[in-house]
Amino acid sequence: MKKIIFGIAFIIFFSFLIVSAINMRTFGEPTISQMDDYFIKNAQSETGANNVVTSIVFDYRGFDTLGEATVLFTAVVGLVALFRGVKK
Amino acid sequence: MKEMSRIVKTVTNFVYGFIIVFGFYIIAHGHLTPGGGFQGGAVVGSAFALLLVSYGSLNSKKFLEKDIFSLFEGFGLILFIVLGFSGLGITFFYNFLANSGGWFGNAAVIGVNPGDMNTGGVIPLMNIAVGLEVLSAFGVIIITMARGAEFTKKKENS
Amino acid sequence: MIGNLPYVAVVMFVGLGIYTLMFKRNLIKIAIGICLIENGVNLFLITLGYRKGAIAPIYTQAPSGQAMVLPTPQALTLTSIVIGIATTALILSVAMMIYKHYGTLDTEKVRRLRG
Amino acid sequence: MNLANHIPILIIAIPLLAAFLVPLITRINKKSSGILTTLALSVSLLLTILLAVKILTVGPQVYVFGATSPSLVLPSGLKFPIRIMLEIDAMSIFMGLITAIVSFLGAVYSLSFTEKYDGVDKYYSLLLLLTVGMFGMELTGDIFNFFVFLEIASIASVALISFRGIDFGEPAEAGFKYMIVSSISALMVLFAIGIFYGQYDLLNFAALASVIKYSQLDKIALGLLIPVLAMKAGTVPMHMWTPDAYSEAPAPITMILVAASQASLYALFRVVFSLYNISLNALTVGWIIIIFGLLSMFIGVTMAIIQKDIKRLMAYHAISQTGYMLLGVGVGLAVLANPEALKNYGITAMEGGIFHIMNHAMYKGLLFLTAGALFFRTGTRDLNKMGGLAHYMKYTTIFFIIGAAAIAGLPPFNGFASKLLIYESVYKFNPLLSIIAMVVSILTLASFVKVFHSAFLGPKLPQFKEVKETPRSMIFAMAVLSCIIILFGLFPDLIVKNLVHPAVMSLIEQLQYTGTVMGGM
Repeated sequence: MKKIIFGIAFIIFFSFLIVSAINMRTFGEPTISQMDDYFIKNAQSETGANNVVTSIVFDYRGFDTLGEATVLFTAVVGLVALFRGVKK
Repeated sequence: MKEMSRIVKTVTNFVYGFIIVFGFYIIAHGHLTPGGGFQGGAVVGSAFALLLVSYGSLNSKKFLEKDIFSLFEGFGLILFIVLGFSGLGITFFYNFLANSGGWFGNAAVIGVNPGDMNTGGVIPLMNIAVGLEVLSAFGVIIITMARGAEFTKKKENS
Repeated sequence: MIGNLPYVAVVMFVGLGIYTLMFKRNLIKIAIGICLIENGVNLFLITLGYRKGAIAPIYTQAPSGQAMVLPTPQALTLTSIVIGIATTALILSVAMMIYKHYGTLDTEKVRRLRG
Repeated sequence: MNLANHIPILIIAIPLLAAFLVPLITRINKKSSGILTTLALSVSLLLTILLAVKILTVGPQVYVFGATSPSLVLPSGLKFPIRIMLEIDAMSIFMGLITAIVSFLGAVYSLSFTEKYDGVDKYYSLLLLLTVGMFGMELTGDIFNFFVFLEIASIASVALISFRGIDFGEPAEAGFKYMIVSSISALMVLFAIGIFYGQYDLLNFAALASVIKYSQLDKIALGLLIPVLAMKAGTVPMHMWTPDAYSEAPAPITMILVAASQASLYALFRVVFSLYNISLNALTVGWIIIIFGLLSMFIGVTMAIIQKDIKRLMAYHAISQTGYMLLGVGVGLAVLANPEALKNYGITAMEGGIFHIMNHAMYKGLLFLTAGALFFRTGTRDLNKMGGLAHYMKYTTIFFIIGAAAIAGLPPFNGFASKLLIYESVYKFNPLLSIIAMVVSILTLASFVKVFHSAFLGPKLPQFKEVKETPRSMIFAMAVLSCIIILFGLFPDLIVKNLVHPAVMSLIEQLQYTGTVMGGM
């Protein structure tokens, strides 16, 4: 019984994916790329970094990277908390 | 985890220094060449994984103790958030060093250029902070999970 | 249709990941399923940022005169990969804990808290 | 350099800084981690109140990261925002207030609750990180930033749920289940972000809202987001994780987890109201949410009555109360299309639903804290083993009565205020729904009378002779919660008029949300 429900849910979900894959825009041509063109044009002058991706990661979207480092820090504290009783 | 054979250990002794230096290279040149804090930290983390696998336990090399890693991790993160706070005069993550002529401050030549280390404002500092944090996070994860695997396995056959 | 081949790969990845999650009983296989979906979604993000015949958006010694690929998806995928590491590390260590207490990795026997 | 216009980021940054400092400071002296956590959370509570006053008087605030001035949204000559920004309007600060109150009281409560724990500094660090995750989810105006903070909250809560996993089996299993659920939901949210980014090349909520065309792909993105965020909020078809997670986590953490699942409920409303608003056919989506609500209400209560473990019983009640919120807001959404129906009962339904989020966080938190107090003193959660505790634990009994009366919706308490709003407005929409809601409320009262009888009344049992009242910090946390419950219960219209109504208005009027960012386009 559980298998049937899961099977139906899986098929519905898979059809979601296929429909989204089909009418997503063609692979190589981004229809709108206004934000990224701004980054490519202005990254060097505003942040001074040659690597546009790093200038996005640390300057334009720096708060994401702070959240990112916090995710890693949470995972490490969680791991240490989980195995705190282990004395090698 | 039991140790690997003699050959693997000697090769590791020889190689792990270079991997760590290469990792720091990627961290330091994050704003010029492809890479940055996370990727460089992962490379140095792979050096620790190599040591763990070949020696069976990471702290056979005395300086790789678990609480050194958690100390480094704390410092890396605090440096990163202090860099964020220091731009607070204007906004939280403001790049106050960019194009300011000071440390890491001179403006990059627009368009294709050979890449000058002294550009990028706060970005190289943040790269170093995140790189430090990621490499120590990898160290702690590897040691804790290896020791945890020992601990959980022991229960089963004891 | 050939142009959208990467999206088919994404659909395969995520579909397989969901399949392993739903029908497999071993805890480690479920962790593998999560990793599969993780890679599928990351691949999806990266394929959104490609521009035909463009180079990486880095100005150091770049061949001049070529268009550049969209940089934002690469920044998003970097974050998503590190989140993948964090979730996988935690899932595996909790699975180790369960193995320590229940002695088995099979979800049917582990599920004592029914209903 | 006045800090006044930097308040939004300080609410998130100060607990984050404290979370990084806690492991280092406890190396110096052991006892300081609890005090540092309470201090940091009290500062962010104060800042949230200040920001709430400012927002309710001035209007939505925007805080841009890294720009030359905190409110420089659109850099010169651009028509789309490029940086991450916190966009705070009445609804997000309403949720921010809940998070601030609940996490501060959780920290105070766990000052004495975790005496017997080892690794207490990791516990506090994770508690701070969970709070930061929730604040981030509620205050941000950027969808990818929302995903990152959703992930922080999920990982921190998994680590806290399986905190006692080293010596018992169940917390590890509950943590694993919660981790799978939050991984799937985070990945599907990321998939939806990919769909939005692929089409519009924008990552900002308000910019997307002003550009979205509800194409075939956007329907799929909506179809992905609603079940996934509802799963995180603990609605019925996907509620498997809630009973295990809430009963295995330490009591103060369960209280914060309730507020964390409401943060993803807020995200569901934000997606449906601010991102899609008119463009989606409100009736069908409204009815979907109503059905989710009804299922949660009914199945939650029926499962709750047969429970033996006190925290599992309360966990099932949490699911059924989430059903009330979904019902209220679902009705409001269903009539979003025709304005005159919206005016006479749609808005009151939404006010009831959103006010219920605050009330639920308060009295469910109080109930979990009393259950924690019982566990702290008697060491067991099984109702059959408990009995006659009223003799020993006077205050806890009073707090339990207040909590139980509030959840059942008895008049002087806050549960009644929001449930009344829901009953009368849902009755106008469709009488059957409000009758079901009332039946569920009676069943809730029945199950709590059972709990009260088996845990508190009855003769003095021998094995509880040396049980004495809970320590002061736990009493303080519970006392503050009951004062809030009574205060909201006695003056509901005061709270509804100037706290809940602006929140509802900010959800309904999409222009107000997009206007602050896109410059009133």
